[in-house]
Amino acid sequence: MSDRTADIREVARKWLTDGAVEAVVGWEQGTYRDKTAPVIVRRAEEADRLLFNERCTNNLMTYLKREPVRSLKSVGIVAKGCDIKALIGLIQESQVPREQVKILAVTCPGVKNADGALPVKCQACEVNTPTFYDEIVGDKIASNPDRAARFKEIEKLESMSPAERHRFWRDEFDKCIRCYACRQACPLCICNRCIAEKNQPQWIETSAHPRGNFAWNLIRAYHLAGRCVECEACETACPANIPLMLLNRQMAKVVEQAFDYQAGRDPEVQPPLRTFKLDDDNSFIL
Amino acid sequence: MSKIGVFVCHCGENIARTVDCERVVRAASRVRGVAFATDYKYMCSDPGQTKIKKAVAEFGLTGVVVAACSPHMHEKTFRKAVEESGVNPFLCEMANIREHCSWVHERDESTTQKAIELVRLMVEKAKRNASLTPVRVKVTKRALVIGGGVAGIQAALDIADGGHEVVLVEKEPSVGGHMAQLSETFPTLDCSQCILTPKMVDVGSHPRIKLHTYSEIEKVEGFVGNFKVTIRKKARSVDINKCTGCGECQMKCPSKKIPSEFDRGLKNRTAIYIPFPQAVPARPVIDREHCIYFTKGKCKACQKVCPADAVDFEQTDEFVEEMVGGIVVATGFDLYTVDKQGPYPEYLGYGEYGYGKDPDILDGLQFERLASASGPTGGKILRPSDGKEPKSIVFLKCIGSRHPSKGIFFCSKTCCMYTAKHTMLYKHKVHDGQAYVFYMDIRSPGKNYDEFVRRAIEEEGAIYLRGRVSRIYRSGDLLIVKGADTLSGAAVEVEAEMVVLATAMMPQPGVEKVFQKLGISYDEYKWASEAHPKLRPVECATAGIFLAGACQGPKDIPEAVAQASGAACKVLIMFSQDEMLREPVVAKVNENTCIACWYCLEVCPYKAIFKKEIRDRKGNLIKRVAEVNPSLCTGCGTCAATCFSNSVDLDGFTDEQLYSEINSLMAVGQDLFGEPEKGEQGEGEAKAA
Amino acid sequence: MTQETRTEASAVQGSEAEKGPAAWEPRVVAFICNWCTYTGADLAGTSRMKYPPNVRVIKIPCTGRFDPLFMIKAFERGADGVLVSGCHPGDCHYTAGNYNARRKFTVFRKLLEFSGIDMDRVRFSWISAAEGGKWVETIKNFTDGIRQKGPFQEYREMIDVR
Amino acid sequence: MKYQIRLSGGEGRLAQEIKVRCGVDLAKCYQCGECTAGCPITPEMDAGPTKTLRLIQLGMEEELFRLNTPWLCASCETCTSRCPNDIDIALVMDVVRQMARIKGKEIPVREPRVFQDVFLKSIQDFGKLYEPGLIAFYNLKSFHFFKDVGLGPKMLLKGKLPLLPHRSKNVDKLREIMEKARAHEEKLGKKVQELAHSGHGHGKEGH
Amino acid sequence: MTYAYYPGCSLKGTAIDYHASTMALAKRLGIDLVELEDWVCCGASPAHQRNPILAAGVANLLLSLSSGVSRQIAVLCAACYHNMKKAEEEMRKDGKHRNEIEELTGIRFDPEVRTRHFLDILDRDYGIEALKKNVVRPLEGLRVACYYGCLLTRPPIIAFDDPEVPSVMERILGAAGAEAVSWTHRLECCGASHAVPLTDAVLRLVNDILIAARNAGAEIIACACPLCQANLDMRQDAIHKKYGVVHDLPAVYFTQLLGIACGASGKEVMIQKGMVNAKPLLRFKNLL
Repeated sequence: MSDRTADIREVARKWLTDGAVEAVVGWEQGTYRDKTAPVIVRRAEEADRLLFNERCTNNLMTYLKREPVRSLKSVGIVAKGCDIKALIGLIQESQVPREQVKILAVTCPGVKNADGALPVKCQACEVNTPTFYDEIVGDKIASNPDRAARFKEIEKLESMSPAERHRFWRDEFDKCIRCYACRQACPLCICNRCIAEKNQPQWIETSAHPRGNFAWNLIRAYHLAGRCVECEACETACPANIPLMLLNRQMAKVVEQAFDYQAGRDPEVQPPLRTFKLDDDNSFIL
Repeated sequence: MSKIGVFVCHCGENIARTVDCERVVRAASRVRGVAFATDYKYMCSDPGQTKIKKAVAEFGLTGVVVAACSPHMHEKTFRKAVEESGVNPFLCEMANIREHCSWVHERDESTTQKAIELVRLMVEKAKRNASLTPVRVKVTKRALVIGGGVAGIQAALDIADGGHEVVLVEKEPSVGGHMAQLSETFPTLDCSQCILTPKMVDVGSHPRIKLHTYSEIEKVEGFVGNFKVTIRKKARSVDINKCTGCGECQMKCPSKKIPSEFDRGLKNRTAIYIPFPQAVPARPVIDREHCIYFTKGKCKACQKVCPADAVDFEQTDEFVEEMVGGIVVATGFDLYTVDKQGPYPEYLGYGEYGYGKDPDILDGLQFERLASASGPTGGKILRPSDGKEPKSIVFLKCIGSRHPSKGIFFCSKTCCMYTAKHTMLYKHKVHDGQAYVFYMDIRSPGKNYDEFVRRAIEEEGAIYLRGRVSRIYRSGDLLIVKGADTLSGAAVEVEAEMVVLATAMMPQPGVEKVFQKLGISYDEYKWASEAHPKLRPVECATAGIFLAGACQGPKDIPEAVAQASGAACKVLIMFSQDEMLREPVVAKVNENTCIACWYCLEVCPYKAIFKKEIRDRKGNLIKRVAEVNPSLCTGCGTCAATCFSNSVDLDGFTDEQLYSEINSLMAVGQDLFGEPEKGEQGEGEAKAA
Repeated sequence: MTQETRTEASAVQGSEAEKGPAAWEPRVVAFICNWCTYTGADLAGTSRMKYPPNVRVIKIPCTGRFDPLFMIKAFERGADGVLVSGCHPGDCHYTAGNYNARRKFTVFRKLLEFSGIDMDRVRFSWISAAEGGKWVETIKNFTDGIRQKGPFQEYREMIDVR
Repeated sequence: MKYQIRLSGGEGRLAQEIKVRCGVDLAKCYQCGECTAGCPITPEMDAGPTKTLRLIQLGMEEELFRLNTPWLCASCETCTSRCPNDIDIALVMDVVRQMARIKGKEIPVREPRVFQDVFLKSIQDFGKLYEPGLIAFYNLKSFHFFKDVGLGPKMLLKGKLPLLPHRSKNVDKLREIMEKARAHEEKLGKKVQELAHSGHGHGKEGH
Repeated sequence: MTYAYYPGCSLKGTAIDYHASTMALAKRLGIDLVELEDWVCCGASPAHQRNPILAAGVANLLLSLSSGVSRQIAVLCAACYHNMKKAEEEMRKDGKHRNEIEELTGIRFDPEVRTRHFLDILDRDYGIEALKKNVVRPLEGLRVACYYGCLLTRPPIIAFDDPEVPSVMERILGAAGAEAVSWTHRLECCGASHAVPLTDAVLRLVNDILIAARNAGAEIIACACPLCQANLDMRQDAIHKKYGVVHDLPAVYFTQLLGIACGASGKEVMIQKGMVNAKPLLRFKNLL
């Protein structure tokens, strides 16, 4: 059994000393015992701040699209298989040049939510041992994904009548205070000027009013269709506990069924809303 | 503050019968931003147009909405009128209250109501219209034709005869393409070379045609009217200008065992060779892969014998740049092969036919060579294996074609006809022989085509069996063909002495690289895609590029030639003006908010969006953004709708326009047109004429 | 914009409040492409076919221009049903606009359905320039369908709350 | 085999049922005959695979179940592997047999069915195939009392036939699966019914 | 080299010689085959002819059985191989189908599991060269017709060699010094599943195959399937009666020939079990 933390530090130190990267982004011990916090390590001697444990739940990729990391020439990033999916997305949409990032992949048996439970993303994980990286640490772990887990909740909702479903979302969206934490946490919300901030015309009302909330939450999910890698960062970040992953996973399901596409698998493949097939489903168009 | 003029047309009774035009005028006049509103019996008539012009002048209108028929009917008319009154024509909009309203509804409150709302909707749009100027593109009156088969030849000749220079690029050492390989052509059975060779000679000698044989497209830059094309002239190792084409070198060349491409391997050629006697230019080329000098380092026999001292072993690839305004793509086809690792590895071969390894299993073109008077057997049908004349021959149609499990769905279109032709040629040459044809359907639409097939069956006695063949194997001297005849519902076993496979017509292997350089789209099989399957069959979606012949899909000679002339004609139309004007409905990018995710670029059907680098004075890269080339953009707006941050917008259908159009729809019931609020006098009040 | 807010209120209440539910008429917004469906609708006109006047047409160059935001905005403005229509696959004036659109539809439609929007209030169709009849039929049964459903209450609620 | 074809709508039902039962879409078949061409048993068959598929396409149930073709199919899958449209024809033959059994149709050739029953009985009892038993049973049931009797003793002599059946611990699991499979068969049956009533199952269904 | 081993009913019954020779061969090559615990019949053809999903279900059961050594299951009988491999590949290919089967059997399909035919193992894992090294008694001048039958290569998804033009058996027996004749009926069906019920058809097919082999100059036929072997071997009397042709062409298992080549005695590989006696021929070629 290898000590992942030690190996991560080892590699990070190596990279920083031989100047392979300007900084390494990873997790460090947070203020509370059971929390970790993101850290940017710039000097080899700081490498020992890095660690890996079951609390490394957050997806660090979101930092790649923000300062100060964004403007670095070369950066190393510690990443679980699921995080790497997000990176693949960013590469597909040329937000991050592959050559500028060195991926320090870590095999992951699954992490814990704040409540100590095993997140759905881990139950359904098929990349416990990452396949896309520059260096990898930790013993290989065979994946045994429970893909069905992803859609359990969704199916409940689908079994409701439209009216009931609408009621459900009304109540959920009414809680939305439009803090956009979901957007900030999401590694794939890549726009500088979000559509929600566009005025002239103001497509989406900014006030926390049911009308605007509905529009915002729908369009958010729509813009992530075929792109969301189900890292659950948005839902975790949401102060109002809106079950955003339901929407995201529904989109994922649709894209999987309609276009046989799963986000974050292959940087070479086109995201589904950027291409089309002549024989795409036409049945619903009269 | 915009001043819109609204002009409601009665169209005689056509609109007035069901729509209360006065009310429309009154309602319109109270819409914010409307400075003038009136109605008239015939707006499109001279007096009608004069009304508009006068109003524009009198009230200094900043926009015009004509509520009348469909814009497809009279938009041009009214925009012209507005332009003549000195206002940008694109500030004029039409509200369709005839086709979409008065004609399809009864005379009723709700109909007038709808008319009012349609007017209001267009007013909201017109308020946000911008003055646009048509895109102007200058045209270089020189054409490039890619491919020297019959289609390319035809296109080149037509354009050149039309008075413009043509650059013709052919990747083989001679023009002629596949047609030069054919023996006789259906349905007239006239000799292919007799009709093609004169055209080949014309191309070679035409004063306005610049011929680049043994050359390939290296790079294509620019856009419609202004392409810059780089051509790679592969090293021939022979100086064409010195060479007299005497052929001495061929005689002396010691490496003689190279299967001839032209004869599809049924005959051998030398390392320095002229592909076939009628080649244009009739100049040899050295095949460096097989040349003893190039492989072993010594020989030079050809150089020694060459009286003109034209052989040049040091020759290297040469790059030529050509400026052209239009491009005709005529890259043609090749044949799918049944072997395991053919030029089309993505499609399965036919193991059940032993991958065609048996020397007596030929493909259609090989049979053409056998039947050709200039072919390896001088036109006799003889078995490659033992030179014996086959007394029974089996033709299989739809090999590869219409065979989804091998990866190909489409019909190759020409096989039904040339197979019928083959049975005839065979019967004419082997009188006591019997031809069998396994077919699924006989597809012979076209002038004198079906008559031709019937002749093969009725007069030449070919036996047609409706079914596919499951397996072919050799037993001694014979090929056993296990097929079925679904008409009698039985399995059939034929003992054949030769088998000919009508294999699928496929795009030239690797042709997609050319298409990518040209930026034209192609389908899953790598057939080039036309701009519109019905109405623009010879244009590419990419402006200024046209298609001729089988590069677009299976075609027979007449079709290829017809399309070639069509393409040539399109080029000539383009060349008939010095400049091209295009509708200014084009996309534009907001560089501040663009994040270079390239979604717009990927979805653009016209490849009109490019990656632009923004640099500071020192030339350091600040950021990349998308950039629209207005002369390529045709204004479909897909990019605008795809951009997540709506950083792309479309002139003529901007976000703001559509937003306010949708907004105007809350105008239900009278309420919206209620008395304008205090302080809004004047601006809301318009003088009703 | 003062006027906006004023009319917004009336926009929605207006019809029912003043005339009462009896007089309520479905409000259908149609986003249709300039080349096929718009021309098809023209044909319906020139051949004097009849259909209910409830539809308001917004012309876009191509279904490729259709952004789901349009549909949401239309509902926010009190539409009871939204129709998007363009050229049949393979007939797109811009060759591929409708194919791209189709993917957007597929995804967004499912999203609306999942969020509890009644699918009878959203419709997509391909109507060619020759299919005047199809245009008429589409509008007829779409409008009738919505008339049976009544006003789009669920959405109205979201709009009205102050 | 003579018959007149009368079409009056709803022909798609039969193909529909096949599609429900095994997912094979017979609209794909363009009757090229390659299956018949490759089938080793055609000489014995009355219709041959191609014609059989045609009858299904035309919804001619009665005629279909009168054919011996499905029962003579040796499951060598030459047709399946060579079908230009990737139709699993051998599977269709299986399903036709299955449907004939479910619908309690009179079968033209009894041997294969009897063999099937005996075989499955044997593995249901022992979990494995007890060959001598098999042959004996089979001959009894199919009234070919002396069939292969020639072979039997010889094989015994050669020690090729073990005298006692061996029994596997997993037999119960095996039986359970057989049971479940039967249930599944019925479930599909219901699904077919529903489709039939919901007026689906017309020619278009394939596309 | 260790593999799980699924013999299937025949190898414990009519094809006991196939089993024995395989064991003898494996022993000499240093391959251990560990029999699956409590295996059951794969259902052969009757299972899927009765109800396709039954066959898939049974296969999934077999795939789940443990041997305690490897998830690679060596199979000799072509019919068993066909059933298991087809089910395996289809479950791997189609998630929906997989769930259906998992639900039906209540057994989770393990994507790691691999059904391997012994020919494939010899060819790809063990290697032709390594095999050559183990040949002590080359099958010099023995003209063999390699017979694949249908179930080994069809449908293409289960094939481990070119489904239409396989060469694996030729290569392997070639390595053992035999001269593999090229002939036409290598993949023709012998009527397998009709072995018992429809003897007439079987006789016709077998006769064609034997004739083809003879014409190609073969002295012996090598099989990889108990049903094929049984048919080709046992039907020759009947063929004589029906068509008046005397073939007297021994049909044995490739493992028997290989076993002998690798030094096993005729007894070990039970060469005597064939109805058409192969001994005289082999003695004549002094391989016994």
